[in-house]
Amino acid sequence: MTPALTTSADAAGADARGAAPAVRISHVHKSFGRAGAQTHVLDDITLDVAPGEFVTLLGASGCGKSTLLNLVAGLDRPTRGSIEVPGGRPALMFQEHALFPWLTAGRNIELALKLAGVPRPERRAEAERLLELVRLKGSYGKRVHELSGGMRQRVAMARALAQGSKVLLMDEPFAALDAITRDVLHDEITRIWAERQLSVLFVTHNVREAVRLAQRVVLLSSRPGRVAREWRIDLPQPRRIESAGVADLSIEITEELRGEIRRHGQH
Amino acid sequence: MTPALTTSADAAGADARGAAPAVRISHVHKSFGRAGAQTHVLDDITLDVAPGEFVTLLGASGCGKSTLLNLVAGLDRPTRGSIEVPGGRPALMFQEHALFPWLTAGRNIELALKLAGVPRPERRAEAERLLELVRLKGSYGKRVHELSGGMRQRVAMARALAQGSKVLLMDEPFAALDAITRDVLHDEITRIWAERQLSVLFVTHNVREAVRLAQRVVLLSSRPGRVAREWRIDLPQPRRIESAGVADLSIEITEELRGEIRRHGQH
Amino acid sequence: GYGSKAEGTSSGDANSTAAAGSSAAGGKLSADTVKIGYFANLTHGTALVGLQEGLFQKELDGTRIRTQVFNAGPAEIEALNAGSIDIGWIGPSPAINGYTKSDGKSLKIIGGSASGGVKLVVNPDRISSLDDLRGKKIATPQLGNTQDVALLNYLAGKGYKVDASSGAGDVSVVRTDNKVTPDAYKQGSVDGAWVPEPTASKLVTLGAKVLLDEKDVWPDKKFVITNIIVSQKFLREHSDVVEAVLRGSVDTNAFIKANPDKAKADANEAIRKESGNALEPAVLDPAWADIDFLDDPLAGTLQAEADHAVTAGLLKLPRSSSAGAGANLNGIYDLTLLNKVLAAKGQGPVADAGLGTR
Amino acid sequence: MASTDTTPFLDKREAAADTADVGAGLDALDSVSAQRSSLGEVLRQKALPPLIGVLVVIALWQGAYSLHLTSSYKLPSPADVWHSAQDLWYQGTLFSIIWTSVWRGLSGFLLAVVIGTPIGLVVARVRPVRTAIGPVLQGLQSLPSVAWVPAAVIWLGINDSMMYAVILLGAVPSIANGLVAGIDQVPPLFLRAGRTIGATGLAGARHVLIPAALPGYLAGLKQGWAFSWRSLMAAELVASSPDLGLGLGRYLENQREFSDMSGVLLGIVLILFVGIAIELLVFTPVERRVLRNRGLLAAVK
Amino acid sequence: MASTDTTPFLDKREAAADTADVGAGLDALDSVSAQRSSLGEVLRQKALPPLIGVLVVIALWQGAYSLHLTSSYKLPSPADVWHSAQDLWYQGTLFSIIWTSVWRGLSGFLLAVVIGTPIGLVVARVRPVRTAIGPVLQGLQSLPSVAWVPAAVIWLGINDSMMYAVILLGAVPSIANGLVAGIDQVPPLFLRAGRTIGATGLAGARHVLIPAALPGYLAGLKQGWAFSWRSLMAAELVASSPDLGLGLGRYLENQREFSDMSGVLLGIVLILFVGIAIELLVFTPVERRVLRNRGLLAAVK
Ligand SMILES: Nc1ncnc2c1ncn2[C@@H]1O[C@H](COP(=O)(O)OP(=O)(O)OP(=O)(O)O)[C@@H](O)[C@H]1O
Ligand SMILES: Nc1ncnc2c1ncn2[C@@H]1O[C@H](COP(=O)(O)OP(=O)(O)OP(=O)(O)O)[C@@H](O)[C@H]1O
Ligand SMILES: [Mg+2]
Ligand SMILES: [Mg+2]
Repeated sequence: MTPALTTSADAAGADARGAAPAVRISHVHKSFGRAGAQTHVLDDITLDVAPGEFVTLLGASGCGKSTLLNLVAGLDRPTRGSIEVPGGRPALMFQEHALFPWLTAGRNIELALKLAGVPRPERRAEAERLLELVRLKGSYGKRVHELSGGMRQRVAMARALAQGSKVLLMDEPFAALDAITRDVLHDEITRIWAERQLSVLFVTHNVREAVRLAQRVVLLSSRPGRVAREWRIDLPQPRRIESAGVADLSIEITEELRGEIRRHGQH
Repeated sequence: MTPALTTSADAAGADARGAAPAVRISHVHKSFGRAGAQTHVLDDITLDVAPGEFVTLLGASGCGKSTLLNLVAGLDRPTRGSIEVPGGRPALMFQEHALFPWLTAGRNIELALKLAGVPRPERRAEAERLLELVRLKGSYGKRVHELSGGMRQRVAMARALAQGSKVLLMDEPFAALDAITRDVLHDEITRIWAERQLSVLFVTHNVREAVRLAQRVVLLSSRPGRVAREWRIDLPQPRRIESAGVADLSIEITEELRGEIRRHGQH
Repeated sequence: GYGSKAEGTSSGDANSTAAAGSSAAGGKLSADTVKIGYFANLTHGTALVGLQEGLFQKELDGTRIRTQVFNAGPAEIEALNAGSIDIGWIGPSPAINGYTKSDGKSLKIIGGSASGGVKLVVNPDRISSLDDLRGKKIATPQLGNTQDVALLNYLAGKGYKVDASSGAGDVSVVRTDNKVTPDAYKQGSVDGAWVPEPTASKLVTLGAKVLLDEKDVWPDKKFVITNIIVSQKFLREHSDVVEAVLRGSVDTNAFIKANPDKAKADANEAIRKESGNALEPAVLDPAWADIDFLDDPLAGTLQAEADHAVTAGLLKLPRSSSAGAGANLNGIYDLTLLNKVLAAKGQGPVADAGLGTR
Repeated sequence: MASTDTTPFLDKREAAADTADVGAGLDALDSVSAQRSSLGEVLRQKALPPLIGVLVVIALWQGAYSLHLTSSYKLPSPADVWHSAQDLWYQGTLFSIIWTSVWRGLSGFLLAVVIGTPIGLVVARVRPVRTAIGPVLQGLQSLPSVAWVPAAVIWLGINDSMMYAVILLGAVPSIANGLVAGIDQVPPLFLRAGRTIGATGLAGARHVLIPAALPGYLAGLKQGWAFSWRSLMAAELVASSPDLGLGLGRYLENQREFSDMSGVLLGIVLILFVGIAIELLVFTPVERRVLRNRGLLAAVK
Repeated sequence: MASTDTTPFLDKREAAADTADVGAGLDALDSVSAQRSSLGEVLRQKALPPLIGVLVVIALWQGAYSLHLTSSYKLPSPADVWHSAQDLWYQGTLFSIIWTSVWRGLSGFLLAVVIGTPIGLVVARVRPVRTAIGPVLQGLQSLPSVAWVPAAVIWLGINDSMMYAVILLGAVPSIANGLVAGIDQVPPLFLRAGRTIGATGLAGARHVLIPAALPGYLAGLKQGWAFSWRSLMAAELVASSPDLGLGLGRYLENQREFSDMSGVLLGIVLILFVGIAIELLVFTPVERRVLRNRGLLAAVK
């Protein structure tokens, strides 16, 4: 165990000891639709993210992960329960890239920088730096429709990072990336997380990715979404996605996920 | 080796022996942008898909996979070279779901059925069947914005299947799915492919998925995209994504991909 | 080249401004400017000729004239109510409406300007005599305007039944804008028209025939077609200016009588300046000849017209004065200034038919 | 920190960031994701605001009148206008006046839709046609209807076909332009998706192009209705004939001719009333359905 | 099978599937993804079609005239109209007539944009305001400008402010409605993305809402311009005064009064010409830029 890991593992238990968590989700329910035909999507979710903690969310397709992230970002209100983000507006990277098509890749990032209060002269350089970080050096002037799917995801990630927020919510950020690019970005995100002491809530379908990155993996069940199980990952960072430790835990979690899905029936 | 595999392996070599391939891509070049500032995306791609063959395309993010699929689907014209699809309009499943937001999930599928000439009375039942196939029984009446990311992908897949085309082009169809759902759909797509004798050109970033599904894996290099290497997969179907055979070949291919990316430099 | 046929000193307003500048040294009346409204139309000949000849400016001395040209009575009344004009030449119908609808507060008729100039012209192929009107379509300029009321009254006198508000009946009364009437006539949508000049003469050039001159249905062959009105506020505050304008008007009418051809040319020139086109002689000559320019407002005919309108149900009495029968136009005239001017010229006074200032 | 959601935190920061009140107001309303509500609630939310709007206008008007801001013949009181309306009511002409115009306007509008839609489709999708007649369409749109009236009368006479010609010349370009604008905004992804599933040619127009362009097309239709209605008013001003009946535009002009300001105001109010009624009865429901079905209504809430 | 692309295959099937020729035409044009082209090419593609359009219209017109389809006072020849234009040219009033109207129209339009934009923003985003005045805006839009003229004249007199009042009453609702329609079509994802990066309140309007709604807003602006121009023409009809100058609407009306058909046609042609010139010089380039930047132009090609 590295010292860093110990610290954040402590932080993860912070709420029990009274320190303020970075994100506090308590007894959150969420349903959609009108009174008669409601879909209950989230059911009594209670989950804290400690300051500086990296939490990954796993769950079957349609179990409510994106919904939960939207709630935390304040884009929607829980039907019941409360969500607190004391550190201010979290940065959210959407599952769909959500880049503004009327701006170039670089300008999308600069807009986030501007709204985060970065003074004008620094913005351009900072945007270029962020683009290089996501391996898109030279794509500053490209329009959104000129980018490939994976490139859009990476620009969106750069934009999320540009906000300089302490809390980072990411919804399947690496789904459209090839293995190699993804590995590189895993390293980058781990580095940035440690450097900036970010609190991260990260949704993915890739169980190995979840284990590779997280200090804690949370598995949601489906219909309605509940916290099914949590794992604290004590493997030392930097980890490798192919390493045996990651693989073993991944198999365990996948089994659990399979069990969850089986339990909740098909549709 | 199963008999089916042998057949399609034969078919894969069909062009050499004069039989018509399902898709013939010969010496295709594609560049974007105006005369001065062109980006060369594809460079002299030659690739055939034999009737009944399942080919997966791998390559770094932004290497031109989606561009190639668009060309085959006839949505864009190659700058040079020719593409032939003698069997008629291929079904294309886009990287972005591309469902029509003014129709429900079920109606999206029914529209494809209608345009494929399925008579009205059968459409509804057929649409329900396809939805069940992608594990979305009961989502017939949902609007696109009411579906989760993974659900949209699955509806889009159902829509592509509804076209009843002999040639199926799929662009990262399972990127937003959890491991378990994806495994189920792997089985389904393999079954349908065998049943309907489809010719499939399938883009993915998941190397294991590529090996799990394909008879042939094609690796594209980046900038410009060229066919870097091909693998014929002779493992018997049905395969399991966790199986050792798949894992071994995946590691080999990943290494090659890594090499490709290294060779072509960063941006 | 561009502008090679532009006029030397350009338009009349520039003229009048220049004139005002040069005579600014002279004695001034109580107002710096007087805003005069009229139509670029032959029935407003007094205003056209008087302005063209500078006869108003002469009387007004240092007071500047600003002109405003309208093409419809209601707009002119609205402008008068808004204070955009002070004095205007206008037909009897809008004057009556403006007066009654404001409960007698907005305007006064201070003089007459023209009589006559209205004819019933018809398509000779379809109507050959006054007895052929049944079932035909006759155009008038506007529901409830002077010509419309006159036609309805005439038809009623001949025993035809026509519903005044819709125009349906033994004779169809089609209300069309004067500008469109020739088009409608050419197209065959109307068989005749009871219209003022120059539309009547215009229709004649298109092959129509004059069936009746409205003069013939009036005693003395006279009826008012144009009045001079003033906003009551302006009349109160600047009666000297109003008087000067009236002097100009009387002079102009005298000038027209003395030099009919010069006056006709002046009027046509004024129309050309205002709208860019002059009337062709075929329209101008008969039209001009049919209009009498006189100072007498022919108050009796105004009352008669109003009564016809009330009979036809096209004029309602203002709510406040709906006491008696007949149109109550009491106080619409204020002819004191006109009579003063006429007296100064040694002419007899004109009558207000009992409709003078109370 | 016992808030039930995150908004308070956000709001504080936002308010600090840009102090404009309007902004804050806009924003506060952004974040409300209203729940579906009961009938009483719906009535209160939908019927009350317009009613209040109307009452406020009438109150201001009455106030201006009572304070004698100007003479009563320039600004009659609401009661005067009401009396004018009563007169029409007792004469039994109120509905026939409204109906004459509404019927003509609506049928002209529908005709314009039938003609304008294919024109819009072709202009939007066929490049040479677009360069050739796109600007002409826009030019036609900015040509006042009255300009057509003499030509229409000469060619068609004073009758209903003249009125329809003027309506069509006003509304068709507007509807076509609206459709063009709507189509221009369709994400190409939908068109490509349509083509791959075989929606090409007319099937493509029907199943993909028009539904995808629907929100913009609807906006065009609304403007087209406005143009139809306005053109009709212009046409009615020019001529009235027993065959044509008395419409609203004619009524307004007659009142104007009589310098009857309360009649003029009644005419304005009636025309406004018809415009608003058509909006509320025809366009608003269609629009809400279209937007809700596409999940775009969130933006309005 | 030596084709350079897949289109021939597809076309055959499509043609079989729906036999409509228009459809096939639409479709064939769908699939052409034109390459950027040289200046000569551009001129040929952009300048030629409108020119041909104009020439065809003139040829038809001359043909109708020469065949004596109708009497020449109903339909003057193009040459007659040309002579009228020459008259204006030699009198040196041509440009001043056009300029008087264009200047007034443009400045009124800009004012309308400045006023209409915030109204549109608020109506689109604030629910109660929308229910309260949304329908009123639409109603106002369908109120013919001429209806305002009496009121505007009485309140403001005959001067430029009356003209501007009439223009604003015509154009502001149209622009506001265009913006509302544009905003309604903005995918909520963009708004949410904007909010998460901190673009809320006015910053949100400026950086997200307006740019996202731009294509629809532009369509609204085009319609707003049409309304401005038409309202101006209506206002010019009412009265002329040396202070107001002679504008196109007035010119047209004067020609009408004289039943001078070639003058009327010249007026129509000039008004059309201005409409088209504004479209080509102002809106088309802006629109193309906006669409191209968003990758929407593919739809047009
Ligand atoms: N606006 C909405 N209206 C109705 N139902 C909705 C809405 N948004 C989401 N849902 C439903 O909520 C459930 C959860 O959706 P969500 O997008 O949160 O899933 P997810 O866990 O992110 O799935 P995925 O991994 O596929 O992205 C789904 O069943 C979806 O149908
Ligand atoms: N319309 C366009 N204009 C300019 N460049 C384009 C356009 N479309 C694609 N490109 C460029 O072509 C390259 C290949 O894009 P493509 O979408 O085919 O990649 P991809 O292999 O599908 O990547 P990913 O796996 O990230 O989806 C990218 O560099 C992209 O920037
Ligand atoms: Mg999701
Ligand atoms: Mg791609």
